[in-house]
Amino acid sequence: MSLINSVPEMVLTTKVDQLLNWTRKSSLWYMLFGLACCAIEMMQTGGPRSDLDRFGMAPRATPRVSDLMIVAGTLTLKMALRTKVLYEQMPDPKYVLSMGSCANCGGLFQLAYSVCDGVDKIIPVDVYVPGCPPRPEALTEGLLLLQQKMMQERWLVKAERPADAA
Amino acid sequence: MGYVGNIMSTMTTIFEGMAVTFSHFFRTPYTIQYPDRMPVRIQDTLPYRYRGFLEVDLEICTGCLACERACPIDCIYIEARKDKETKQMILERFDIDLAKCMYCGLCSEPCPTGSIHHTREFEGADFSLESMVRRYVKVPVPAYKPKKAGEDDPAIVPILERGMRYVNEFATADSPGSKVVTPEEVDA
Amino acid sequence: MSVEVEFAEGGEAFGTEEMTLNMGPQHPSTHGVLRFIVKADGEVMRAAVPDIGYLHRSLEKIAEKVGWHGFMPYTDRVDYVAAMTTNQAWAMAGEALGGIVVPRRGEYCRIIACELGRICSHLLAVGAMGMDIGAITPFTHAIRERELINDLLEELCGSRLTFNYMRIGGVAWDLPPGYATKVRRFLDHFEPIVDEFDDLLSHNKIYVERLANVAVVTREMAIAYNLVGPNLRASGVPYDLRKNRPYSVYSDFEFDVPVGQGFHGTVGDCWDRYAVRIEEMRQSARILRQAVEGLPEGPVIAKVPRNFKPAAGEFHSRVETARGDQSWYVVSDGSEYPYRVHIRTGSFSAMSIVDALARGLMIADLIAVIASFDIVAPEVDR
Amino acid sequence: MAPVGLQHYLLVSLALFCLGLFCVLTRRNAIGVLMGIELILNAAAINYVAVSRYGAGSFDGDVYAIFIIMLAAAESAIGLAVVLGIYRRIRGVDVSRMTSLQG
Amino acid sequence: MQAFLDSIAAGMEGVPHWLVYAVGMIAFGAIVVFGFILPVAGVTSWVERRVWARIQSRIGPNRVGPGGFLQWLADGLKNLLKEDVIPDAVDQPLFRLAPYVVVAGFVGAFVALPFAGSLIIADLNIGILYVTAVTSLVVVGILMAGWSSNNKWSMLGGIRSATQIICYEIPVGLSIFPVVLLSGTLSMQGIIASQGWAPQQWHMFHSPFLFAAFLMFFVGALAEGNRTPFDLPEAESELVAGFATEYSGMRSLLFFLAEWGNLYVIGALVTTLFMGGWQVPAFTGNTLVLTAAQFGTFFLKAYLWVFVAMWIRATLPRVRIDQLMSLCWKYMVPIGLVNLLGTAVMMVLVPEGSDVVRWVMLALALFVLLKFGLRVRYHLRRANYGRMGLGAARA
Amino acid sequence: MDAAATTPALTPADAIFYLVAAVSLFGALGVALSKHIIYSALALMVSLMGVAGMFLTLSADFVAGVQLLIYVGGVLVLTLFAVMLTQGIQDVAVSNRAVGRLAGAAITAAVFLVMARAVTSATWATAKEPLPPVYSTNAVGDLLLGKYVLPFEVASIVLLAVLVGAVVLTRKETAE
Amino acid sequence: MDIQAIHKLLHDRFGAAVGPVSSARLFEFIEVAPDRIDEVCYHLATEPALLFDSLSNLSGCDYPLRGKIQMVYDLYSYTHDHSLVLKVDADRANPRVATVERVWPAANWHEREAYDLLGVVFTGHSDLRRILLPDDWVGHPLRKDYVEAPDYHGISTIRESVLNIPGRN
Amino acid sequence: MQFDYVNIPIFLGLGAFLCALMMGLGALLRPANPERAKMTTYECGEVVEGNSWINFNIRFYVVALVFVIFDVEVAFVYPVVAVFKQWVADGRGLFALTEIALFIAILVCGLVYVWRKGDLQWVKRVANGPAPVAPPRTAPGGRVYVAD
Ligand code: SF4
Ligand code: SF4
Ligand code: SF4
Repeated sequence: MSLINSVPEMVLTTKVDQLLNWTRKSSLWYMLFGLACCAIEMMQTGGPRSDLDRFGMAPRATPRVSDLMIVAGTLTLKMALRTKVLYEQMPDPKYVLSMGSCANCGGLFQLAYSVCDGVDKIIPVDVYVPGCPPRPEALTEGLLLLQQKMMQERWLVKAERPADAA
Repeated sequence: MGYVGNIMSTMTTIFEGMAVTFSHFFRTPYTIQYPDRMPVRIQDTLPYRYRGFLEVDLEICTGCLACERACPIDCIYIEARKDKETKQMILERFDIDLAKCMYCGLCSEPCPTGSIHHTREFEGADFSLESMVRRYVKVPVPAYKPKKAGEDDPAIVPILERGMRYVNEFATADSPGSKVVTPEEVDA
Repeated sequence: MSVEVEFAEGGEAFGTEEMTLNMGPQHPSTHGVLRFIVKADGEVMRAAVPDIGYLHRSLEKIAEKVGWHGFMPYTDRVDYVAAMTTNQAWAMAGEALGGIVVPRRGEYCRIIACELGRICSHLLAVGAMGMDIGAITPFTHAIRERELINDLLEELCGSRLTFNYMRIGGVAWDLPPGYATKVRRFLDHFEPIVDEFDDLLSHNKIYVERLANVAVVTREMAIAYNLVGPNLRASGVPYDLRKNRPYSVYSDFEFDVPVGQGFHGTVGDCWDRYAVRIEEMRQSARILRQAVEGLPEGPVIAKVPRNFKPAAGEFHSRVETARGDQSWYVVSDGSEYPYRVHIRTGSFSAMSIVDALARGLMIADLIAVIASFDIVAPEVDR
Repeated sequence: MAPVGLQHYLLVSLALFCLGLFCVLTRRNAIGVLMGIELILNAAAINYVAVSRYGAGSFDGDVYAIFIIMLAAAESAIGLAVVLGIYRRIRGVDVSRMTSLQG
Repeated sequence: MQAFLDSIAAGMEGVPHWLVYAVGMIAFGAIVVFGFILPVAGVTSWVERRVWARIQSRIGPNRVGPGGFLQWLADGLKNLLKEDVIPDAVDQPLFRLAPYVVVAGFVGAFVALPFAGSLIIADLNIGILYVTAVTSLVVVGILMAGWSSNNKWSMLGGIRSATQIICYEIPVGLSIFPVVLLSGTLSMQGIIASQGWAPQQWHMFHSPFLFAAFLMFFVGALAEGNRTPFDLPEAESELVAGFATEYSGMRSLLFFLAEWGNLYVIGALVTTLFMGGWQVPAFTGNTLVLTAAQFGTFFLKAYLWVFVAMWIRATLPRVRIDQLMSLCWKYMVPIGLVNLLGTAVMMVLVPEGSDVVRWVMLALALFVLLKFGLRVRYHLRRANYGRMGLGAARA
Repeated sequence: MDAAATTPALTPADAIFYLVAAVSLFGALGVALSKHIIYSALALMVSLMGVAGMFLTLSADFVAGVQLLIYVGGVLVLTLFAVMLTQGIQDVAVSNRAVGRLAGAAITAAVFLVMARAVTSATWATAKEPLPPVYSTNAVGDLLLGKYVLPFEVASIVLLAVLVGAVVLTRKETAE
Repeated sequence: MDIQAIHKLLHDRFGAAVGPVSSARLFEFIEVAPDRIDEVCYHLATEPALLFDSLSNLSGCDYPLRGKIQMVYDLYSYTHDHSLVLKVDADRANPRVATVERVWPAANWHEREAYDLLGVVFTGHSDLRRILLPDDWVGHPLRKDYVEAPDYHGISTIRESVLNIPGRN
Repeated sequence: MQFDYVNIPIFLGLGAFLCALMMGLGALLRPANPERAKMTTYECGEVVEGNSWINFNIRFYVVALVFVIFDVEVAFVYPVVAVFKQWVADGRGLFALTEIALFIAILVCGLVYVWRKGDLQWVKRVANGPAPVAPPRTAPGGRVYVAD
């Protein structure tokens, strides 16, 4: 018995939705999913200089407890299949942030025979962050953008999740 | 190391380590509170050579396609045609795919006027890839033609100066190494 | 089956079944996307078979498509932890084939950049090692210091990670004003930090217990498996390209080649590999100081045509990267595209030894072994 | 209903004992049997304590109970060791094949 | 608390006493569980992240609520809203049941934990024995979780964790004995009462044996709580998330709740056994003020150890399982036995304990603290990146 | 709580007794009947805690504590280890089980009836009221050091024997 | 010991299997017959005077015009601090080279890589599987005539440029 | 006294209730769309090989065994140490001390025994063992050609 998307639009429900979104966005746990060079920048983003922990974003080891998959790096065809599995093992609501040219569209490795150009071929992507690699601040900006997006979502109210790319 | 020796060394080394970590409570945290809680915009703290997003000053683009050729992965696309009567280069398209670009700077190196150059801008996250294609030519514009006597158009001069300064940053075989301050010199 | 009895008391005899664990490709510990198929009996590993190629980006093929200058940015991605040295390897190949002489100042710029990169890489290595052993703080401290180096390199070449700083014939940018002073200031700050690392982590009893005498690589084994760089030196072989066959201008500089002493255990154990890296950071600092002191004047890049066509020929270009002797086999057919590029990296050979080492160790040790070899996925897969 | 007295305790412990017995009789695998035995021992312990409370009014029962618990622990330790040993040999714990204990 | 309820019951005519008692007990219990355990566990998680952050020269959660204080609330709610994945391969009933057992086990410990002189749910005669016994529920829960997940990481993690907890029950028990010897009772309040408010009256400083026992107890308790350097079950670098690997959303958070709450239990036990508990000098006759003061004292003392646990976790690497075992059996158990006998002998020789020893011990402790301070100063002097500050290389 | 205060119908103390008795019997039933060995192990836990409760109602709190400590914390965990570490230990296909369920039930029922008869008919020295709640730990301690000092020491020897024996058993298995 | 001397030693021992010392402009090398390479390497590795104890690089290169796939062995001796380059020409249609895995364990993975990317079969190799590419991959990418498969497990390997450039890549 | 102990079940109950409450609240608000893929077992993105309910290494069990024995010992010592103070006060401390000492001594024998026999060792060889060596050079010959 769940209230999701089953309550008529009301001031109250809107408020509740905002609360839910607020909690979701304020504790965004991302899965450790460094693939290539961008992974280094992802680490540095978690590191002291630009500290993701400030926003309550913490790295998690397993997909089971993570809300966000930061695809940081080159997605080879060999890896792509695993990536799909991992994404599917994340519990809803889940988001994907594509970091760096490789993850966006293959970038400089579009010339390669073994690289899956673009993670969006495998799984729905919520936010793209350009750069090669995006510097930590750029990644932070992308995450903040994702937070904005999350704030738009409706849960209780009868409405489609904008995030429902799947 | 004996039984007691083990215990002692464990104690002492852990003691030392704890001292190190504890001392960090008295050191200022290293975090830059991007984006909102910063004294200055981070872009302004970046070095001049920082290879952020590409930018093109159409005013001084000669349409020589050197950049397009230099790019290893074809993420620049330029359409320029020669106007029959005016013998004038017309730039009709100048697109750069920032989602594909690898920010290597190979394109801005050969640019004669420094029209195409890296900015210190890096905030471009978005929900779609299409929005990351920068299309600089809105309406076809005539390409820039360098003048023998040097530039005089007051509207162009500052842009060209900026461009040339950017180009001059790149080291060339004949650029003297004396640009560098010698070790003895203290930096300002 | 004698092995079982030798390893785990009462493995086979007690009808213990082996448990097949997939460590990776997505696994917090494995640096990048490595995968180990671990056959474990309880906590003890019977085998840990590496399965690589999850980051195979076909760089060698791309080189044949993008041309001599165009491949330079790709070399950054071969070893993204310390990209400068890979830049240099490629540049040296081009110069050797094209018969180009790099100006002296250019060489100095390269060395400054490379040694900064080396420190950068070793920092990550030791930090990650602490992380894998369970100490979370050293890693972040290492990251913190990396940030400073990143700033330096960023100012030098405009990028934090994928530098694309070098060009065939020299470097793309001269040192910016006041750089020497900044480097010196950084070193003054950095060298004590290394000592702090020692106090915080290196000699910590638990840490030592975890690493000393674990996964000992004898001199012979290291050579047979062609381990290179710090991993080789940790096994007591004082071989460093910068000393033994000096390229660039390394012959100008005073520095020692640290080798494994077996300080806490046996020569060639994990702790030695760690300690060698710590010491190498100090040595790099020494080199840097000398380099910024004796910086010659003059141009930093030689004249190289934009469409560069070296004469046909082959060359083995070898540089000492942070992960050791990296050997590039480059074939030119006189066209503006390289005919063939093959990269043999340190991580590749290090990875191939893991299986032989892991038998009989515990699962926790596997992590230590990977970390101690400082394996970086793209170097293995390329 | 009469206030709870000694008999209630005895009945409960008896019930426990019987359930344990049932276990021992019908369980197919030795570990189940061991559990049954533990139930029985518990019943005994309850008896001791109850009797010494209501009867002698002393604490000797507690001591006995503790000794019983001690014995139960020992018994299960040894028992399990044996069971494991056998299982590892004949891939299955089954009292009806205990004969393989000799040999 | 009984007295309090007695008075109420006496006041209420007509209402059967047992009803009053039942309601009263449940009410008190609810207050403790929801008014104390939940917030403390939650806030602990936030404090922990802040402490780590500072040690790692970061800032830590500071955006959610004032100074990030509400971070724990956000985390909790978020996990409440997470989908609850129960994989196909698992053994459903056990998988669902495991968190309940673990949380129940750890909440149960609070029955015997004192908060202040007159604030304790129930001063059980076997208080300390009970607390050590009830943790075994946690073991069972963890085993259930690890086994039922039918995942190799969970299995390894569960078994590791269980082995570790049970093994360290022995040293912990052994290091409790000297205290029991001194106070001649198992009841928490009794133990506290047998010490004084002044440091030299604490059991900790009674004799070298007691001090060793104190260290051992703390270490052992860390191991029982699966804390660094003994956090093998959640060794992220080896076993992905230990026995909780397959647990998602709220269920996994419940395990963490138990872990964080457990920290406080550890602190409270150390305080009770070795640091004079809630004892304060009777500076006022007002019972209310006095109780408040006692509560404050106890909480601060307990939280000091929570802090130390976080600090240790940020400092130390993780031991290997065989080292864990040999540490337990080859170092702590023998030393524990020696402590026990030594204390007993000392009691036979000097039944009242000697003040000289107490003062010497106290002095030694202070000296170690001083030394520590000097080392900290040394490290600060030697390398302080604060001098480099932002963009040192940018200048 | 004194029984006088409330109606003779069911004093709280009695209620508690029935409760714990129910719990322990329920658990025991689970042990006897549940299919999977792990479930019976957990049922055993419930039952053991119920028994501990009964010890409490008998104001033998120390015994209850020990019950919790050793049984739940020790024996049960040991059993769980054995079951979890050796899979398939419970589902062994054997034809001839010791006794059929029905037979077993019959025998048990018979035993129960006979003994229950005995219990109920016999007159027990229930004249004495249960002792006032006292501090049972110390009492037990005194007994162990005084009256039962010999068994106390013997116990340690037994433990020693068990330890060595069990370890040797397991090692014998491993050695072969 | 310089390459001439080494060549002499080898030639005396293996005769025709060892070609002359030829030059690749920047270094000189000795050519060896593909089916004798293992013996030659074994000799090089064990002969006290030579003692090439490490195989520092093993590369391969495809020459479709010459119909050859060339393996390049870069040897180094830590004991004598001298190095040597051997080359082996394998027939492109059916490239078979004897394995040197039992001489230098390091060769194991190098040969697997060469097999994976170039399709050179190393006879006698203990487990000759693909190493970098997934096992179900088709073709050997580093061959000059390799054509990319349009898709892999339903993932298309082509991505049209967002620049929708008419008539270009 | 029973009053005190009644709190224990109440607290256990409350603990369980806490979980139930959380899960219940969650059930109202959380999305639930189970897909087959989501319900697969996590193994670093790989397809799971084999069941994890297998015959585990006995080593863990042996440790648990030793534990149980010492657990019993602890249980025995508790009451004795509890009264020790009293006995000392009554001047019978020496006797009690001897008893305890004897009890412990006997068990220490057990500890020493298992220690010496290496049952507390986790594995016989984890470190300090002979370092692994590279496979010996074998002269070529006896060619095995792989089929293609
Ligand atoms: S986007 Fe650039 S930096 Fe990131 S992984 Fe790809 S190549 Fe590396
Ligand atoms: S920066 Fe590099 S990739 Fe980007 S457009 Fe310029 S040349 Fe192309
Ligand atoms: S940007 Fe520069 S290089 Fe590109 S076309 Fe214009 S002038 Fe030529």
